[in-house]
Amino acid sequence: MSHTSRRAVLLGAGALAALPASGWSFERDGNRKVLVFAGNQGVPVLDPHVRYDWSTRMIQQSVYDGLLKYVGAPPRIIPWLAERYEESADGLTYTFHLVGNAKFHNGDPLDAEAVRFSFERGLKLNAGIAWMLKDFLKPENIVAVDPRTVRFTLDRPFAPFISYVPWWYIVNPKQVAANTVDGDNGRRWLTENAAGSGPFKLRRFDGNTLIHLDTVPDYWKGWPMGEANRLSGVIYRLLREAAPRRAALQRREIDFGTNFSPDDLEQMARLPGVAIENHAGFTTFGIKFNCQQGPTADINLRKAIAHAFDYESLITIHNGGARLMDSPFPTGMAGHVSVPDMPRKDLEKARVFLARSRVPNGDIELEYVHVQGLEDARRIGLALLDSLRALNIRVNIVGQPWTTMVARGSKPDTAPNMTSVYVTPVGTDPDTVAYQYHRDSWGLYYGMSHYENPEVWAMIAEARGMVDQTRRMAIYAEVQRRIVADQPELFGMIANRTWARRDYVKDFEFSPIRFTGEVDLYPLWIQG
Amino acid sequence: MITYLLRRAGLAALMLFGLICLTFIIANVAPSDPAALAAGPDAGRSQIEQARREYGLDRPLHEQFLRYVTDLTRGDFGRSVANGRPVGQDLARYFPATLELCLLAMALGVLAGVPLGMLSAVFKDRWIDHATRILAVSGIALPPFWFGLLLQLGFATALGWLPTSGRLSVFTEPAAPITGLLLVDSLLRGNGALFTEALSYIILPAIVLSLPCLASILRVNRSEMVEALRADYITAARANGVLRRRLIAVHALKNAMLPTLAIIGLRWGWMMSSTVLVETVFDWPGIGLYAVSSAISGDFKPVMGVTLIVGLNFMIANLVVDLLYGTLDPRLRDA
Amino acid sequence: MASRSLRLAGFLFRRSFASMLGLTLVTLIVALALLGPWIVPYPDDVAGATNLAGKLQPPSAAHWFGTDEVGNDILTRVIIGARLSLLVGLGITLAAAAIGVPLGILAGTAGGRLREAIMRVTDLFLSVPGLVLAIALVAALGPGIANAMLALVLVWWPGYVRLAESKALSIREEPFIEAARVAGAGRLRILWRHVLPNSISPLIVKMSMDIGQAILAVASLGFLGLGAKPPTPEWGAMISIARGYLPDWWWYAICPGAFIYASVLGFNLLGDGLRDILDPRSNRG
Amino acid sequence: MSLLEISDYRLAFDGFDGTAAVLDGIDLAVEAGDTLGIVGETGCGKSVLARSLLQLNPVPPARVVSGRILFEGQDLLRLPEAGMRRLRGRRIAMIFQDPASYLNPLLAIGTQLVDVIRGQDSAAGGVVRPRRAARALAAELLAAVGLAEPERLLDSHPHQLSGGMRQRVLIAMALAGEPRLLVADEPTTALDVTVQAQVLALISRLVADRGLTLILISHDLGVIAQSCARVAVMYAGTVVEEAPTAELLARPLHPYAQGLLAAVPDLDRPEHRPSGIPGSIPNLLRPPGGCRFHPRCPRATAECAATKPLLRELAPAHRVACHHAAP
Repeated sequence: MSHTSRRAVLLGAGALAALPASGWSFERDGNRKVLVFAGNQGVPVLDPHVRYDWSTRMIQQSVYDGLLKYVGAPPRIIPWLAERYEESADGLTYTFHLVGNAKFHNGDPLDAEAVRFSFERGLKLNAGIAWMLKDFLKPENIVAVDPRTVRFTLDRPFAPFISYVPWWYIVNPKQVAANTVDGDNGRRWLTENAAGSGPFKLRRFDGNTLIHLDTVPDYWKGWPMGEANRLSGVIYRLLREAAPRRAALQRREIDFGTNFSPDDLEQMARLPGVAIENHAGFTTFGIKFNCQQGPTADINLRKAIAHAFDYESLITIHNGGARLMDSPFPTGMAGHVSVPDMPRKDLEKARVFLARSRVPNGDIELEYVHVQGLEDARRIGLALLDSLRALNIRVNIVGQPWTTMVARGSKPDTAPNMTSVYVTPVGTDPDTVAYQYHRDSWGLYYGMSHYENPEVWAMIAEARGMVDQTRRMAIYAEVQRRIVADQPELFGMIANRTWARRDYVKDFEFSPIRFTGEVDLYPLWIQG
Repeated sequence: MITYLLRRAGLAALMLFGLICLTFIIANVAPSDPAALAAGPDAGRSQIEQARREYGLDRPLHEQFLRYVTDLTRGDFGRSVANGRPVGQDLARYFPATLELCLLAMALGVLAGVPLGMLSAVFKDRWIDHATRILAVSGIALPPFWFGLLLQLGFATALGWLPTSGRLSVFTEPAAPITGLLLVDSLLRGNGALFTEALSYIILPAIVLSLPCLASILRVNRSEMVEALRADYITAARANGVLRRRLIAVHALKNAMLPTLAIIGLRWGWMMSSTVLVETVFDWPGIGLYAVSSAISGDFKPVMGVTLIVGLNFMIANLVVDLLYGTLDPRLRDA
Repeated sequence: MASRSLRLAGFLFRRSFASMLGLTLVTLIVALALLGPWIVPYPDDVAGATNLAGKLQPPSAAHWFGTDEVGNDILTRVIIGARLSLLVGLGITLAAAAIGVPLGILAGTAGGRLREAIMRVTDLFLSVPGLVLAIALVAALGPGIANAMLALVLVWWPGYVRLAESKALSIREEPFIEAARVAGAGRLRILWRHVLPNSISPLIVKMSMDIGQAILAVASLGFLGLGAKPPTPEWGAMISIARGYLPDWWWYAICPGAFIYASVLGFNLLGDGLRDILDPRSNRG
Repeated sequence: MSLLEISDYRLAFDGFDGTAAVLDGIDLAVEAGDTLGIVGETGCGKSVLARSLLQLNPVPPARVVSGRILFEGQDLLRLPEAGMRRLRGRRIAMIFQDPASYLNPLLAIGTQLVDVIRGQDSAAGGVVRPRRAARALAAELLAAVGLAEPERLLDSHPHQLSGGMRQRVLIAMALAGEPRLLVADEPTTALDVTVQAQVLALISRLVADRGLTLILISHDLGVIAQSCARVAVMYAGTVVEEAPTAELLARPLHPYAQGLLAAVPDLDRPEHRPSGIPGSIPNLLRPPGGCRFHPRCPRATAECAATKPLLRELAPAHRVACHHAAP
């Protein structure tokens, strides 16, 4: 147990009352500092080949390394475990050359075999990240050519390949083998343990409460802030509710926090010593219509709704911290074009479309489903309800657990009339978003529209296998226009990514490719 | 007595089986797809199907039920689809926190409820009686989640005297549990600082949780004390000059304590159920929070496990109360 | 004699400060619920009108309890919320009694295997952790007031079986029942004419208290996000949302919570007072 | 000075329906060593009077309207509760009607006795004897009331004892503080006839051996005749006649006392059926004016309805409250 100035103050309740929010400091462990990060979501499964979401991946990125890494805004892919790679002209073969000095936390060297093993494991477990590559890459086609070279041979060209590689983390095959029970490929063990090479290693793991990471002193890649400023470690603390999270930041019990409401952030910006990070995001918000069944199968009704909705409310709800979507693709994604004539609130037009629909007088009730507990989605539902009153359409706002929503959305018969969905593209390649409108995505959460347009489907399928990037992008421009014209969803907005932190936390590096809330902990340090 | 106990235990087992059926039915009327949760957010259809097979969710319901029951007999509560961990393991991890919270809350409830009930009965119809009566009803009427928020607002946010939520400071790494109850463990290890820290975290949720139970105990104890104080044997003891404090604290109280004990047992069962709210407000890492977060994400095995544990706990509490009744009431002891 | 006992009841009731407080609170809440739509300042705000420009305003002359996150008047929503809470509380209690009382009387008068079966099932439901079960059920069926009520009725009825059964059992031994049986009255008639009226007093007391507890239970589910759907104004759901706006917008959470407290307090005090008069011997906590 | 002197004692009970004048001007004196029986129908106020001596009537609803109760020269009605506590058990002790309900069901006999003994010690202001000593005394007391195996009895609970044993335990308790005055409120009513006689004999023996003053309350003249030298007859909250027992039995002067005597079945003359008294006891919320017995009195006149008769000494030590009574 470490001696901590903060705990001493915490326990001396009297002293604490006398010194409101002063004399508090970041945690020290010896003369190094521990950074405390608070979020609202646990880390149920740490295994990098089984699960990812923002909090999980934040920890995974800290304890594991990938061949490549996403950094910066706009996001770039930089060499990491692989110092360079080559792509064959036919787009089928990728050869990665590893750095020579990478090693796992237990001292084992990180070699080509470890990379091969990890990709194979990811594909075989067929969970989490597997969907990204499994249709194009067979485990037997990954070859460790020599200890520092790995070669991947794809079944057919797949343009987004490189954009997914950074999310395939490398695990230590020896540790996995040592902890395999009943042939589970180490799955049970890796749920709460790590076998990585990343800048941090696990010290304490309770995915529902707290995760304590220690910095690796001799991290093979070194530390950008210099050895003197290197942290002792990072604590990820789960604080489910916003108010305690905010109070904790105010009282310097935490140094970095995420998932604050726009209103909270506005208030916190005024606090001395608190800095707000506010960056253009990459996560689209849309309301998916059920295009196959029910009233919304009627394109005129969809258009009517799209023109009746008060888009400004999306901005107001975020206190200005959002941009309206001008295409199905988020701004900043390769191939993104600004589609002209995106529907905006225009009641005249809305009424014209409504009149052409099968329910010219409205007088229907539509269900709007959002994930239970998502406050913004609920408020947007209220704005939608208010907007559609002008068309004499009632809205039934329903919050449902994720599983129920997904289960309902899996079939056109049960999919709600309207479902609010946030989508964060996992890679920068346009296919990541475009494929959501393909027939193959029907029934998955981003495919709840059950959007049908065979021409568009064909274009999407063609584009993902193309090597010529210019032609590819031209196709995507057309795809975006066609999708907007078909209005399978109400294209909403892209909210800013926001965090609040103490101002002594230095070198935060934003990258929109990370999930909402997710932070790259590697460059962070504490000054003072 | 032995046959009676056996009969009771048999009934409890039967009821436990009923409870298992009930939770199983509820978990399966859900239109949700646990396999989707198991497979993760961006999972494709083949991955969802694979998860379904892995968790045996593709089997017919009666087969799933049979498997669940046979697993239960081995102490296996099934696996959570959210993290794939055995629910039993998680229950073992979170139950001590809930137990500690409930024990402290119950201690507060009894330690405050019984004396207040006595006071109220002794000063019946005086202002102190009216005041405790309003307090008692308030204890039942105050929404625990709201009251918890108010306490947080006052003692944690505004005054800064106590931490807002959680069970320990993030910097404290508790040693391996002995009992799992931090207050007890820290005392056993002679770690005063840890004890104070744990206490500072547990005190607000314990107060909120104790209120309804305090109120019930107070009410029952008051009315039983009033009854007892009116009883003939108290008049006789008084007429014979038994000391007043002994009269109230022993002669009357002992009689009032039997029904109070019954309510304590009943409340213990309810308390385990209402920790759900308190744990949610205070982010207390117990089985209540575990149940709510699992239920909201559609992960039912943990909810079933918690329901069973809480139901079992309720039955055990009832059994213990029965036993205590038997030992405390000499008339039953001989019967 | 009847008028005398009535006067006596009135006398005892008036003498108790707590009972009068309870009656006052209940009357106020009922009045607000009945008159709500005619007296609230912004009736539109409960139907889903949004006014994002005027969101989260502190209490003022225009908005006595401030506005919420979509600019609705909190006072308006809380007052209209009283209707829902009252209806739900009443509905749950009545439904639970409607299921529990006949079963209890049946168990108490029939005896034998039937009684054993009914009481065992009752015990089973009594041992179920109510809130956890309700949460599971609502999570399974989906949120909404109807499902919340269904879940709560499911955990609420056994109490009435217990009550009715014990009353029926005790009355069964009374000489006048014996007499009625000897006189050839049928079982149903005995139930109807003798057992039910004799169970009325404790029943009224229990129901009065249960309305309060049911209001609280629905609010609890609402707080966990399992209650009414937006934009329906429900107190617990309001607090649940307001919780995200603490501490800067504290009034948002204070007002609905105070209303829950006041109404549950009211019904409990009223029930307490009624019990002192109608059913002085019982004292279940 | 008498040991106990009650004068003009009026006690009312306040209730929802009004005030009941439960005791209406009681005048009684008891000398040290006296044995006084109080007889009357249920509800005549004799138990209330007995409890008044120890201030055991619950306040409210009880309310003292007027009068004095002098015990050893101290007015009990003006004595604060603390002072009263010093008297209870030590100077005045009481035994009760139904021994089953007057013993605490959950406490061992020993505990109850020890608490009484130690309570007395504490009230005396001296050293409170240790539990073990108190227990020894308790065993002695049990032996003194004729209970066998006192040691074993100390560890038993009331439900394990017979009615007669319980009454003996209660008597032992009353004796613990070596009181001067023993008030026995219907001590035998709840017991079997055979046990009744034993208990009465025990009381008489204890009174004689220990020089106690006894006030015995009963609705049964026979019981009083066995144990008391003097008897007072109560009717509706008033004492209507007071006389040496033999005198009263031979020559009752008050019409109510006469009726009461007539109601006793005479086993020697079976053809003499008890006649009883017509009518019922009055509602004390609205007691009849004048003599409270006049609505039921065969000899009532206008005077009886108008003025309340006072106790007059018509024969030596024989006092009657009746306008028409004559020696």
